[in-house]
Amino acid sequence: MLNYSIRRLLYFIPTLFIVAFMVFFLVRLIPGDPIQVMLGDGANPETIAAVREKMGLDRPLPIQFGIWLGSVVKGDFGTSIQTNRPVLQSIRERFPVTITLTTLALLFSLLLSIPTGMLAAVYRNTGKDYFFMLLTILGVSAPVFWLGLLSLLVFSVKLGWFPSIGFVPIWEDFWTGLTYLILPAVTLALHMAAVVARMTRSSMLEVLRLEYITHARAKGLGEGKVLIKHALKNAFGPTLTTIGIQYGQLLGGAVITESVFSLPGLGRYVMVSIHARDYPAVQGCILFMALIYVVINLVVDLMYTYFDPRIEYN
Amino acid sequence: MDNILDIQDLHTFFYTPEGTAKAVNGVSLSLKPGEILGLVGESGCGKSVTNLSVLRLISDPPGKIVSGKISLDGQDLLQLPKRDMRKIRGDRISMIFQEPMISLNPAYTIGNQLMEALLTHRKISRAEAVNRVVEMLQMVEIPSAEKRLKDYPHHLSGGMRQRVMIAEAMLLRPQVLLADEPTTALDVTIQAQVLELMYKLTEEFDTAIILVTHNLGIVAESAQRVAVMYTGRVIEEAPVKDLFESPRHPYTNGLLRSVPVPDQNRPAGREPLYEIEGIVPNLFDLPSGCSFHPRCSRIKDICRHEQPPEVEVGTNHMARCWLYA
Amino acid sequence: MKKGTYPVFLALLIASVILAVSSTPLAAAPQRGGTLNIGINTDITAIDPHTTTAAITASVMGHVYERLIGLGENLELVPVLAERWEISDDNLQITFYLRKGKLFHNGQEMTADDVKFTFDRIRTPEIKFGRKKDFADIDRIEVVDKYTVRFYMKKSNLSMLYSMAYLSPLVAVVCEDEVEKQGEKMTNPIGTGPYKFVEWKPDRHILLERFEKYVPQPGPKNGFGGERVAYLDKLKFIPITEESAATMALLNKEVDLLVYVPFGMVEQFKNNYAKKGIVLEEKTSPNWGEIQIHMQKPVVENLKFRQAMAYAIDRDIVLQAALKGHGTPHSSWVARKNAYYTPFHDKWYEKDTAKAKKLLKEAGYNGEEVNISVSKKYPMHFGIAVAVQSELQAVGINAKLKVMEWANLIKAMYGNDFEILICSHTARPDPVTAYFYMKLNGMEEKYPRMAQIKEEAAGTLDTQKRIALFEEAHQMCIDTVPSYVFYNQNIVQAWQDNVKGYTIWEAGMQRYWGVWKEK
Amino acid sequence: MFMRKIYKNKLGLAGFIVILAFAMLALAAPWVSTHDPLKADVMNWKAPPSMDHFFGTDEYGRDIFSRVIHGTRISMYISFLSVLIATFFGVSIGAISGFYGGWIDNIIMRFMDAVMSFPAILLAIGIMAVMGGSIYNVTIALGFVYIPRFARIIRGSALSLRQKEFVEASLALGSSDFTIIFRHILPNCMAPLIVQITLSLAYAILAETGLSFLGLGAPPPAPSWGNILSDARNLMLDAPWMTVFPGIAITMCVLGFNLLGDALRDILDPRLK
Repeated sequence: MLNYSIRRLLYFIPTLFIVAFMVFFLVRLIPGDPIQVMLGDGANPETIAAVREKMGLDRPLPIQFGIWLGSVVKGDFGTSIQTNRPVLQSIRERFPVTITLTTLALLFSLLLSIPTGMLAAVYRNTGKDYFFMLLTILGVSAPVFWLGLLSLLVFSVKLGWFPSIGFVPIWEDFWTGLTYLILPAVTLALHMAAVVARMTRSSMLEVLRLEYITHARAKGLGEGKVLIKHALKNAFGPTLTTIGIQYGQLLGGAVITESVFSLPGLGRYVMVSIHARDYPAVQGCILFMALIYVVINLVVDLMYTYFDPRIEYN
Repeated sequence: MDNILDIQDLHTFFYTPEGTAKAVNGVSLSLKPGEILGLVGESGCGKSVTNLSVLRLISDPPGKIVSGKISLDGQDLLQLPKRDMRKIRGDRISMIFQEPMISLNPAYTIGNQLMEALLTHRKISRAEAVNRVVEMLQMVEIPSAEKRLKDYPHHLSGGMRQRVMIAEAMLLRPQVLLADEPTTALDVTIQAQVLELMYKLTEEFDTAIILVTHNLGIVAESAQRVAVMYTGRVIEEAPVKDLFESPRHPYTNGLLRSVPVPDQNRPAGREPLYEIEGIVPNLFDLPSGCSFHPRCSRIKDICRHEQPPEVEVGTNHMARCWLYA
Repeated sequence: MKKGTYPVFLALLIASVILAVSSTPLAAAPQRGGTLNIGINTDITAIDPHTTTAAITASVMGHVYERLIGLGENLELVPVLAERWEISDDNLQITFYLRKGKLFHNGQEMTADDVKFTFDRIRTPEIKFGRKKDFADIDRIEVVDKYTVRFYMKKSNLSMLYSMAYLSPLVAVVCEDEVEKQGEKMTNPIGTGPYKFVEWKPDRHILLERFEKYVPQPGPKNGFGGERVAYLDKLKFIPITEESAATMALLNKEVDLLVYVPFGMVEQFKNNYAKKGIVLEEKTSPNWGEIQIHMQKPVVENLKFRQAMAYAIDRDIVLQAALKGHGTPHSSWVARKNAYYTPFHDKWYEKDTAKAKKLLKEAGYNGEEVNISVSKKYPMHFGIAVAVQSELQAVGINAKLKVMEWANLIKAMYGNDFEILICSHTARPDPVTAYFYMKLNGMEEKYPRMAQIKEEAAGTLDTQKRIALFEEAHQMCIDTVPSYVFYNQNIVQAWQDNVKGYTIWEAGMQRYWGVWKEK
Repeated sequence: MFMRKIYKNKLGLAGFIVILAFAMLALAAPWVSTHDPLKADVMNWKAPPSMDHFFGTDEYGRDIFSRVIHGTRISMYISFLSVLIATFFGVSIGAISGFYGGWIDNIIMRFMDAVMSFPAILLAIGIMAVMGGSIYNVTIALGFVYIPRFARIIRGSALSLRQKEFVEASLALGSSDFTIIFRHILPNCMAPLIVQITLSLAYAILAETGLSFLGLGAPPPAPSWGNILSDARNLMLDAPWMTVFPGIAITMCVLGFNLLGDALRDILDPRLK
């Protein structure tokens, strides 16, 4: 197992290198001058040149890439041009917000999608199936920010159940923190839930036809046990892969959700940094988000073996 | 002795967009304790569906047991509430599946799956369950049984897996064992061993078996009685010896003639194996009258229009054919 | 907004101002305590005030730091940390006499060394101070004694005083020891203001706390000057990017005050939210919106074409599209509220479609495409663009919108890469800094007199001389149409009715001294 | 047979009809719309729905109904063209990768992995920031982002099909690689491909709205659905109609694609038979 994990990790190194390469050059291709944006009106060319030099922005791109990659490997993501703070510090502050938001969204979406997907499969092609699937697909069909604003309007302003803005870390005050996160997490979760529900439905359908399910029933097991223990665990493998891939959607969705719900996460930071052409911040953030995504998928790969022990690691 | 299992006039249909498939269309069978009944026929003739009907495992939709009666020790299974039916499955009636490769859940260990039925039906501790499972695995001659408990199905060979299946089926000492082609997927050498094992266990526990197979050799060796099915009906039923020696129904006759017999030593120029002409008819569109008539070599006019009745053609020997009516 | 509605609007405005003013003395005595939650529309960008030009940083940090001299209510220069200042006859020596006993939040007394350090710091290349060139004429700074500091100038530049007092970037007097200690990456800003810095959780909040040892200076509250009393225990600034979410937060009483009410929502606030105990205030600021017309690009370089443009546009339409009417039409770079404003600055073109078409013909215009560069960062910019485009199209000018990101617009603006560009500016107390933009559209190159006017005005603080110069500048603008100024923009803010003592300052900076929350 | 199955799948049929309706609307936009979608009438802003303006007017007095109708065109254009780009490149790359295998496959797939490592919308944001806002660029950015998904599907099928007898036989008979890819491999991936296409069409429409919200979509005043909705959101408390109608249009259309995609999956996926 350990061996396998290490090999998977090594396998990700070239991918990560390409990711870093893409991040760097993509960001540098963005037109606009960070120094100009930062200094605004009164900046004279000499000031701009001095700041550029200080930031190392005057060197050839490949050299800048080398320097950046070298320090990133050492855990130094550079200093934000705009705030003059270490990018890693900003990431460290914001990462927990995004990760709690997305994890909570993941949780909500699984709570929503697995049962619906399962029931839809069991009641395949009946009214119940249609109802469940329509319900989840509706969630994926509306634009996130609109859904977010509507839910704020209804649940926060009209009903007063949740606060409309702000953030309290759940590790500081769990229940209060949760009230700030529920609306954004549910909004974010809806998108993923639909996809996962569909995947669960189709892999359940596939599994339910298999002989070991009949076998399990022939043993006299209750239908619940047959569905959950025997069918779901097997159906979960493909679903899990989808979840891994969908996690990227969550991270992407966080960019929007965090703006709508005023959450101080990575997504909002990325957008602010892109608009300010804050190269080190954008590079650091996107690389970090890609890294999270890759790690999540690695975890998913490893978890897969639990659901499908046939995958051998040799 | 009373019948342990009695199937009367069972009809199981499948309702699909293409039409209604009458997979089992009036089957009656009975089984005495400890008896082995061979159920033979070409694929698609309704053997497996009959078995699944006994356990009420026909998936609904599209399948449905339309009518009939299935009594286990005098109790009508089709009238039982679902919950009581579940108590019978795996306990009083168990089943062995055709493909050991796909009938075990790949996601759980052998031990886990073996103990499941035991823990569901018997109030015993885990430790005790483990003991009984190990004991049973030893009985089916699985080496180092204890270690195997932690193995996943994919760690075992096909033969081993089928032994596990048999062990599981016999673990609760069922009154009836439904064995659906239990050896088809196995190598010939293993086949014999596995069958031997089944007989040994039935003798020990007095379990009755419905042995579904298309392999007449196996039936000849092991069953006491044989029922031949064709398009959802039993067309001939007889003690094994009678059937093999004097098959009455043209279909049975054909079946038997299509089996190579090794001791007939005809080196060159030997007569080619018999082949029943035509194909098994489409279940959605059965021929009128006797459904075998388009392929029958001894067809009479009435065969085209009317169903043949059951005819007593010998002691305990029944055939559905106009030849004898 | 049509001409007719404008007086009504003005009346409303006056009424609201009177209301705001009259309510203050009537209210009960100020109460100490409580936290004021303030919804701001964007987060501060840095806590080191010298390193950013973002107005929001200056506004928030304006409670933590103080300037040497500041702007008063009417954008005049007022003393803050400097009690008074003297200018030598040749304008080359400026001496500041500091207030005694001013304490930094770390307990240290503010002295001339700190002032010298501050102005040396913003002039070093290492510090990304945005308006270095405004201080480029300083030769050296001398600490005369503990409370006296003297600036020696290379040449006469009294505009520099306005730059010191300027709203943003905040030329904060910082504590030398503290900055040396914390290094270049400031983490704990130490100032002399009525509030001290507690924490900045980016995109979550900035928290300030009353500085108990703050001694307010005498005199009535006046802009950044006068008496500054901190009644509130804490100030919590909460950045909310989504406008609707910000309004909802106010309705939910999650914020006490909203510094930016979208213009489109004003009626809704007045008609419905007022019943829920939300107070709305609206004041015309010296901020303005305009288009820059490049004088050296094809088509627009033709004076007749530019004049045709000026005749083609109805500024009321622009005002409506950009601000939903919440502004005052205005034509000049010298704002109505400016000390150097005279009615002369109201002179401008009136819409005249026939004249516009005639001029176009004379200019030999043949339907060439003219691009209007605009960013979507500020909704009002886009509003101007929509209105200007439709007005220009109406007289037959083939105007196209070129919508780009803010960063790209800035680049185009400074990179001579536009034909018509839409921008807006915050208050420029010193019009010299406003006319700076004439450098960007080729005006100065084509009409060098503009540069001379700026130079001359920078060299004097004599009001009459300056007024004459700026009138000349405006006449040049009328003659050459390097830009089209549309309006002075209103500032609209709203708060819960238990927030007392707050009033909008037209300069656009928020001030929470003298503000309290009724329990 | 196929149409009958679609017909039997009620939700799928509903989706199909919705898509058909939107497609027709897109084609007929200039005739259906009642006003010029770009014509500003700033004095008549924020007008509620009426007989003259079915969906009311927006903050610049533009007719929302006409904008939504024309938006159908833009959104359909972006969605179909971006999926076409993704399909074309994804299929080619996937087929080459899976068919040739070896180091070609390795390099291509590492690259695809890298692209997949970015949350799709984030990558699209980056590309938009580089290329600047225009309808074409939105199309290209979204197309690029979705390439790996298609490549993976095709590659998987190509890899397994390559071992199949009929492909080997075809190879032995001297068919060109190109012929084999197009005659044998592609037809065998049609089912997952079609499903992926319909679902991507839905994604693309939503992604466009997301980009507009972030200020990196098609540049205004183009009446793309994303623009209409995200421009109106700041006035949603005051003038709900500004968001409700475009919001419903987007949701309906995406729902249509999703329902159709799901139905196709049920119908085409042989494993679910």
